[in-house]
Amino acid sequence: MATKKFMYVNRRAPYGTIYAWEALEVVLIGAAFEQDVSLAFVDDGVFQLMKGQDTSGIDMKNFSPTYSALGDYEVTKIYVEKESLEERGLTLDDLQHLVWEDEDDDWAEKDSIRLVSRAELAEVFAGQDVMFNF
Amino acid sequence: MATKKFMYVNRRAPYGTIYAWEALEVVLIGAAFEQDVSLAFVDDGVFQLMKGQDTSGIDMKNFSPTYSALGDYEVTKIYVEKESLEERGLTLDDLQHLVWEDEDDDWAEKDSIRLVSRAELAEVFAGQDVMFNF
Amino acid sequence: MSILHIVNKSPYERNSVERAVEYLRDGDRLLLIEDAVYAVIRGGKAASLIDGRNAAVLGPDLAARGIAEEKMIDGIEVVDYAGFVDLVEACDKTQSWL
Amino acid sequence: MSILHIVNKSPYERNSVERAVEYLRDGDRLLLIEDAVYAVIRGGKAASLIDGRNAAVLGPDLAARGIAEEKMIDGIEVVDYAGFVDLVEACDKTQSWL
Amino acid sequence: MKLTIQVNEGPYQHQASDSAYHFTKAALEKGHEVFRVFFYHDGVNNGTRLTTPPQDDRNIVARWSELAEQHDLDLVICVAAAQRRGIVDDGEAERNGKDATNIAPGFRISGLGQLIEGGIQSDRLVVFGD
Amino acid sequence: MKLTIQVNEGPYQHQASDSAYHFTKAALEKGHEVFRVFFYHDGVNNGTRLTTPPQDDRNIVARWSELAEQHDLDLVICVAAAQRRGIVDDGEAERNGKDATNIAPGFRISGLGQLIEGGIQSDRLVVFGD
Repeated sequence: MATKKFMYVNRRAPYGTIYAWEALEVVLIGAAFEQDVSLAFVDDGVFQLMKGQDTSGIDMKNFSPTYSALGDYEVTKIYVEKESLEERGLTLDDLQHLVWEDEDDDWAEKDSIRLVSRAELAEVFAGQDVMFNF
Repeated sequence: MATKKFMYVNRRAPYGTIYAWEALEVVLIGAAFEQDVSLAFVDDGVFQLMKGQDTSGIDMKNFSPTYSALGDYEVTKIYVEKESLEERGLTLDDLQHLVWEDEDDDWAEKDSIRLVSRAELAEVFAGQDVMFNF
Repeated sequence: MSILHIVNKSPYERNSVERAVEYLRDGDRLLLIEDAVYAVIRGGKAASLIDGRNAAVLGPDLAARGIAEEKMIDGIEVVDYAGFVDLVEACDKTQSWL
Repeated sequence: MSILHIVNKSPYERNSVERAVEYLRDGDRLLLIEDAVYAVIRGGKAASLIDGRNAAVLGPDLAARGIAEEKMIDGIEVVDYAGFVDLVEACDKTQSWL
Repeated sequence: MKLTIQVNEGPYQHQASDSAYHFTKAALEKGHEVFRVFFYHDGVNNGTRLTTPPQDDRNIVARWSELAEQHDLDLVICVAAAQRRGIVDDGEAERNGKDATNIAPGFRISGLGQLIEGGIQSDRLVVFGD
Repeated sequence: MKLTIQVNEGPYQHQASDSAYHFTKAALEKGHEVFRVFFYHDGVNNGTRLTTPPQDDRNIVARWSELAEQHDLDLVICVAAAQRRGIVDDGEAERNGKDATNIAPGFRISGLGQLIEGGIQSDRLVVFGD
């Protein structure tokens, strides 16, 4: 069976609800299936990637370091919607710097995050086979 | 112990979630406790009172007739927020006509619904002892 | 490849109808179910979001909420659950704006 | 009688911060917890909703979400859970904008 | 067409499970194949046999069980989500030292890979949630 | 001050139960009286002993049970909401013909009147939900 293009769409903030974390669990498990995987962070989903999360005061598991492991799982296409970021007063500097190592390019470290406009992301969506929503 | 002023605040549409129905169950049980009870319908809560609800196609219990029984439970102060109604393209004619019978006035039938502005309802809230939220 | 955009939340409470419409491309369809059906009420502020977008709405959810046909804006296709299935088949994939 | 208005939803997803602020009267307080704390981010569109309204925000929820003090608009009181309890005591009642 | 259905919310609180049920039933009646119904997040709570809904209301859990029996449906509850929420079958009870089970007939507990497989094997994935 | 706390959502899916727990704990530490914690809607799912959360995460149900034991807290689960969602104690199991129970230590199932009473008897009602 041919490889499918999987898009995981993340539109929720972390911690207030569990969707962000349980969505990430699907991505990690899904990585073993060797499909063509992308993640999109839209609306409050962009908050998932905020730097400096410290959950000790609410006694919940801080799962934000897991995003930086996505590169090791060969999840290297991470789309962040520009309009959502700007509306929230954020820039890419507020988000974690996610990278992956390209084995076809002498293990050069490359950026995983692709800052795209709403219109561009809609076009990316159009090219997918399956959309996952949480 | 003195009677308390209870305000039940309804801000959710019916059927999409159960909050509207389970809130109404609290009001019905609470009626036996002889407190000074009011209900407020704000935001999507105004949709709870829409006329002509027919749930046969979604196989859920149609609880909208229960609102018309509130008068019999001596729940006679039902505040509907004007701004919420207008924003949704509705008028009082779209809502059920809720009434109660005034035993101090020869059982005259009186309107239960009080159409109030946001500012007026804020003032009503200020006069309450306990706010119930669902 | 075409997308069936499914929205189930009231446009007066959340931003999902608005966002789904912004992601709608030529050939895509928009389906309003559950509390999202409130978007079709004529004279409601949210109606402008979906007006002219060839939206479909789930009839059983409309009826449950007491929204009669004459309360609706024009140009909305009313479907039942079988029609929902047909829309899923007609588009290449679905995107639920939860 | 004064009200502590408690909001727990992101102002970018739902209308509850906006509505709570509209119901805020002299002597009332506004407390942002859980995902509502995103309203305090300087430069965010929602910040104007709460600017100058003497809002309080739950510190543990801020920290969890990575919102450092320098990212916040001015005039926001940061409280811990004990401070949350104090606010409940200081007001005559609470209203949770769920 | 071959379908996988995902349900993200529990019974009664949200309409998601109702909508998913009516959609699934309509798809089956039209002769489509339902590869799997995957219950994730609070959706796992659809699989408890301990509910006793009011007499005048629908029985959401029993309705899924009956549909599964009639059409040989594969109703899969995510194990990780189920452990957090307390949905337990015999195997889980033994593994985690629980003194009772609550899983309803027709449901089985399995891993997240079952959802991914649904995405790969099916023509459409349709998600119902909050 | 005397407090009643209402919890409208289940464990893990929403932060409501976490926030309610930390608030309740802080109130007790300050010497306030907690008249009752009332679990309504999906909040009743906080009262199942069948959960097995991951080792590196908090155990929401056990945390409530422990707080109840330490402070003699009254943790009340609404019976009508519990019947819809499948939270069962011995009495409910017998009444509704269920073959298992899942209620956690320190919780009891009772009627909605317990919430109303909380509103009457307490100085403040604080509601945590979605």
